[in-house]
Amino acid sequence: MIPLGYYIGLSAILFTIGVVGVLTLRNAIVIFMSVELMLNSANLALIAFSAYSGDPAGQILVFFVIAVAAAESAVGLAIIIALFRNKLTVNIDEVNVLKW
Amino acid sequence: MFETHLLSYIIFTPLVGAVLLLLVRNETIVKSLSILFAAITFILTVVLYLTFDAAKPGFQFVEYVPWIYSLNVAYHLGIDGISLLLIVLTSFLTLIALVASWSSISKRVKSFNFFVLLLEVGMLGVFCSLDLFLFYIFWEAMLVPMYFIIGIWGHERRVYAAVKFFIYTMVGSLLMLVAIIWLGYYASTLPGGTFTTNLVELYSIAPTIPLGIQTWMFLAFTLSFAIKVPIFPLHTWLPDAHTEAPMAGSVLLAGVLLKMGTYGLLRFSLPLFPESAFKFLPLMAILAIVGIIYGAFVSMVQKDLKKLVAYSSVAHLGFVVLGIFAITVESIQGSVIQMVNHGLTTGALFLLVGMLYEKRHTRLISDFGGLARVTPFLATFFMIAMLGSVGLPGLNGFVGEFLILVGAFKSDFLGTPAYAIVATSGVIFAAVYLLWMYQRVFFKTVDKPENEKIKDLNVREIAVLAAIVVFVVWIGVHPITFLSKSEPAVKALVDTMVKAKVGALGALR
Amino acid sequence: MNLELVVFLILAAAAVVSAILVITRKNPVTSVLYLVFNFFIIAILYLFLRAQFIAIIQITVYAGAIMVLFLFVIMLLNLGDDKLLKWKLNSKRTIASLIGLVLLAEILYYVVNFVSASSLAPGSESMGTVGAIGKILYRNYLFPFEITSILLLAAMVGAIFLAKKRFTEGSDGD
Amino acid sequence: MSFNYNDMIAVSPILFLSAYSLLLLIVDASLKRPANICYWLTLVGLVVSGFLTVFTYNASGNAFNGMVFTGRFPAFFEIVFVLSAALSVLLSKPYLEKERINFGEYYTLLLFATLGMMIMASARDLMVLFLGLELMSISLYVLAGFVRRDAKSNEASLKYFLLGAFATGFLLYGIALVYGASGTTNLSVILERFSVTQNDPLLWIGAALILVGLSFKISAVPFHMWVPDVYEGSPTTISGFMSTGSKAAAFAALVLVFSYSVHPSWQLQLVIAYLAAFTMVIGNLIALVQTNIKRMLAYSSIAHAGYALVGIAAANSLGRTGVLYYMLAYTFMQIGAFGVVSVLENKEGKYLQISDYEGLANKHPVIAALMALFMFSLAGLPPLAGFFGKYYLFASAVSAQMTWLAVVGVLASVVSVYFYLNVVVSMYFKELPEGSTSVAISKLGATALIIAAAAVIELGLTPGYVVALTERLF
Repeated sequence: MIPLGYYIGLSAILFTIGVVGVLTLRNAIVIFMSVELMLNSANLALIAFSAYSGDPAGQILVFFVIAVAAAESAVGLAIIIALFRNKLTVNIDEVNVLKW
Repeated sequence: MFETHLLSYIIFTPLVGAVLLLLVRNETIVKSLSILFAAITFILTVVLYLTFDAAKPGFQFVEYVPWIYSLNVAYHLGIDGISLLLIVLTSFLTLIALVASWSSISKRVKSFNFFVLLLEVGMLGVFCSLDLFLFYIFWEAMLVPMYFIIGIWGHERRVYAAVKFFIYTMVGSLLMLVAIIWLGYYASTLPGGTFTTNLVELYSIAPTIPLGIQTWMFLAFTLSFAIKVPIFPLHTWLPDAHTEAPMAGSVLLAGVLLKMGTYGLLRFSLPLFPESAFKFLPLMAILAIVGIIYGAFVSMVQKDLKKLVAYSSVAHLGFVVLGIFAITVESIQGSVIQMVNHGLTTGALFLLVGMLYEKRHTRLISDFGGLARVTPFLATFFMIAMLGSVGLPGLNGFVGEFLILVGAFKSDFLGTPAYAIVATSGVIFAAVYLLWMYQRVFFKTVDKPENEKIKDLNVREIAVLAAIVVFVVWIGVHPITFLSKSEPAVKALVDTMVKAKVGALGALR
Repeated sequence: MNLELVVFLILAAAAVVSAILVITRKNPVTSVLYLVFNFFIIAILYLFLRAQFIAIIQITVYAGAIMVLFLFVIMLLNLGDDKLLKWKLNSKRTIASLIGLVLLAEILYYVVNFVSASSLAPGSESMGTVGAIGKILYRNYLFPFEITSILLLAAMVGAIFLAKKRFTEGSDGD
Repeated sequence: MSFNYNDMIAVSPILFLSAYSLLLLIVDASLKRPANICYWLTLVGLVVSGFLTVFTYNASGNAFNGMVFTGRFPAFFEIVFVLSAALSVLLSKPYLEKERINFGEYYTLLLFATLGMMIMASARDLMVLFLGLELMSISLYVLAGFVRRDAKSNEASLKYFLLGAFATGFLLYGIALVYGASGTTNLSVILERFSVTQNDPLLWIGAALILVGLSFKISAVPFHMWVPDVYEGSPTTISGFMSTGSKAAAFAALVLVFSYSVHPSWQLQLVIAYLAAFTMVIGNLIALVQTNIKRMLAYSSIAHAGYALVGIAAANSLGRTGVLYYMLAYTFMQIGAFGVVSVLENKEGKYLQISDYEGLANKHPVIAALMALFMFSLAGLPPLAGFFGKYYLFASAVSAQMTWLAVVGVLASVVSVYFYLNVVVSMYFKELPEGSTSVAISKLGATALIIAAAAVIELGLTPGYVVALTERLF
């Protein structure tokens, strides 16, 4: 039997990797991928909690999160395309009309 | 009905006038209308003065309308003898200032009159409020019109002066706001207590605050008032603001706004936190004396007439503060009457300097000389105002300073006559710098051709100054007319303080 | 050590390694592929947790649709070209991530320590099937479900607006 | 059935606005030049949902299986959102025409965002809260980048999006941990189980992560770095909408989580208090050196988030009232200030520097007077709305034994006075530069500004009515 703590531990590690990715990376698309990692780690935690308490609410929430992630990526990628048209870059160091 | 709402009528008449002004376009009508409303307000305050019954204890003309239930804030007005005198002074000086600046303001006349009337609302409100929240609202609201008056119609460095004035006052008053909130909160922690900012209730509650916290409260309130007065190290905004403000602005600033600081000390700092007041009494007295001496010395070396008058205010207000912290009936009576005196004489001096500036476009003392021959009327009025300020017996200044010094001399609270003795030297210094200035400006021969052409005062200007001189002489000759109104209130205050002192000593034993 | 635990540990290690690879690869195309791999592993873990429906969704929607969208955009904008993607760290960011790391290590410590080693709840066997989820979804969670539909619509409107090349009205400068 | 008609009536503003925005989408798609019609339809829709809100005000309870609150709390915030949206929309038409971005999608997305805010404020379940937040955010990401030809707008959109998604990650992980600790995502059930779970570190870590996620949305320091860029780059009307509506929505969420459900322990209270203190001080200090008026307003909006956070930190009923009142007051003054900017600025970027406002009082006396009023209210001068809000919030801090926080707050306000006055100095005390031409002021824009100004004065003079509305919320 795998203890619940193992799942949560794994999800915390993945979450950390995602956070570090967002903070250190320079490429908008890869930053966004790191965010997806964070969302997934949260999903994993939700499913684990849900399974160990026998309450389906967690799974429902994950279902919604996946829908949200889909919506976010559609909008996010559209924003990147719009920016790319104007600036031809997605490197946020070169996005410098406004100070970062 | 009329009397029960008299204070509200007085406060809001100028506001009605200000709003009506916005509907008028013609400049002459604007000016007349604002003078009309200032005059109505003045008449109302005279009625107030006549109906005020000095024999009755406590606050009179009380109005109480609940305003914000959840915080127990009320529209709570009422006056005693001290506020009565200041209210009359305010409405009088506003009227004078408006009449005097009939021709001196040339741009944005409507806005100017609008702001002066708005300022009057704030000033009157401050003197009438018996709720700390309401008091704070008027106290702050008055900042804005003054800020605009200095900033738009002032002289060269007006922006700097206006912002400095605003920020200085704001620093003090916001700390006072926290203290007010804390007082309200403290009231709610007492058994059966609710959050309240009602001054009358707080008079009995506040002195029970543990001394450690009471000290902070006292400091927060007193800092705010000390900046306004201004007491010595906090005075640096004053010369800038006074010098850069237009004539009417200087008159109201010196005449009324500074008094709000000393009024605050009398109304809030002392009776709310008597024990902490005793603790800081020597410090305040020393600062007052430093202010007297410093103000005099700095005045002596000023080259600019307006700056000289401005610094003389620091010295005069030093006397007032000394009188307040001496806590005897004589000294506080002296302080109250000196507040009025300073409003009248310094107001008159600012008017005269302003009129001179209007005619000659300079304020440097060295640019003048021998004006007594060219402009005899102006010289005469200047002399009366100046002598009143010096404290010549028979004129108003003497009465106030004499009472303050007598009170300070025998004060139990100060404990030593040393303060009074040092302060007396201030009277002499005042005579020196004012007389010397007068001599340089008005005596000797006319050595500059521009000065030959200066026109003397016109009828309007004479009327304005004459009105002030009437009171200058009246107070000088028969001060009891005014002193009798404030006496019971002052006595009650001194009683409270003495009781607190006895109580504190008892607690020590 | 039982077999289940061994399999779990292998999967977990693979998930962590692939996640690290996602954020360290220079080429975004590679990153996406590692991310897809990571999602697959998580989907398997969902099966371990008896969340069958979510596991399917994870593969079809997440790994399948969303990540393909990523790939598509990267290819469209030709981001495989390294010139645009300088990889550098500046000190402020390093400090920030160090702090983040410490913070999260702390969270991890607490989490692993305090979440009790309880077993899977009884009756959770059939909890995650499509039928079970669907029933609850449409009965108890109808309101959030409807919100999600509006959310997707809003995203669609927005995405189309931003990505559309030219507007018929021509009042938009481009 | 899991819901009935009473449920539908109780959440009628949300249902109405959902249906209405779909209708608007159809209108937009089927007409040839839809922008103007969409504009008026949006205004009508907002007004109607505002009216519906008033009717639901006293229907306290919950609906849809305990998914949403109904009654006072959501109704109060819904009114704030509707006002914020309606004023923004009113200002938008002239602005969009000036910027040549007058598309129907603008209004649809704005309604979607408002809808998201409403859902957030009604959420009785963290799931609903999360979805509402996302609906609002996604619509706003697009609106921030609405000027597609402008690189600044694109970048604002990208930054907002990346930081917003990052914040979502924190929020979601926090929700997951709270779910783990409480075994539910329902706020009321979390509250019921609070006596059992309150010693569980998992709950507090989760709550802290939710706090971080929402801190991004309210722009609390140190999670504020996106704000100035995004507000500067976005269309000005949207900056106004974002800085009021979305901030109010995030505060509604904060109240729901921390004031209704998970009562903060004193450690967490202290953390929030520090957050508030830093936000007030740093926001105001950085605002001092701004020369661009939109950036200045952005930093000022950061500082104002700090003031409102004081109420959350105090975690008492005064604080709750303070937050609600402040959000309403702040909405009017901030939209007013951004509104003035939107009315004056033009496509070439004129009237975006504070120095461009020199002598404005001579040229446009009414606009200058309104701007001065908003500045004084933002600075917290009585008797305007901003002052009373601060009074309430500082009172809540004092009564929560955090007098130091009130002192920090007033000192920060003193700093703020300086830069707000700076605008007034420019408008009134400086002379009009040579050869400056006056701007055509649109009537619609002026109407919105006057409404906002009237509300700022009215809220300051009679705050009692609004305060009464904030009692017995749940």
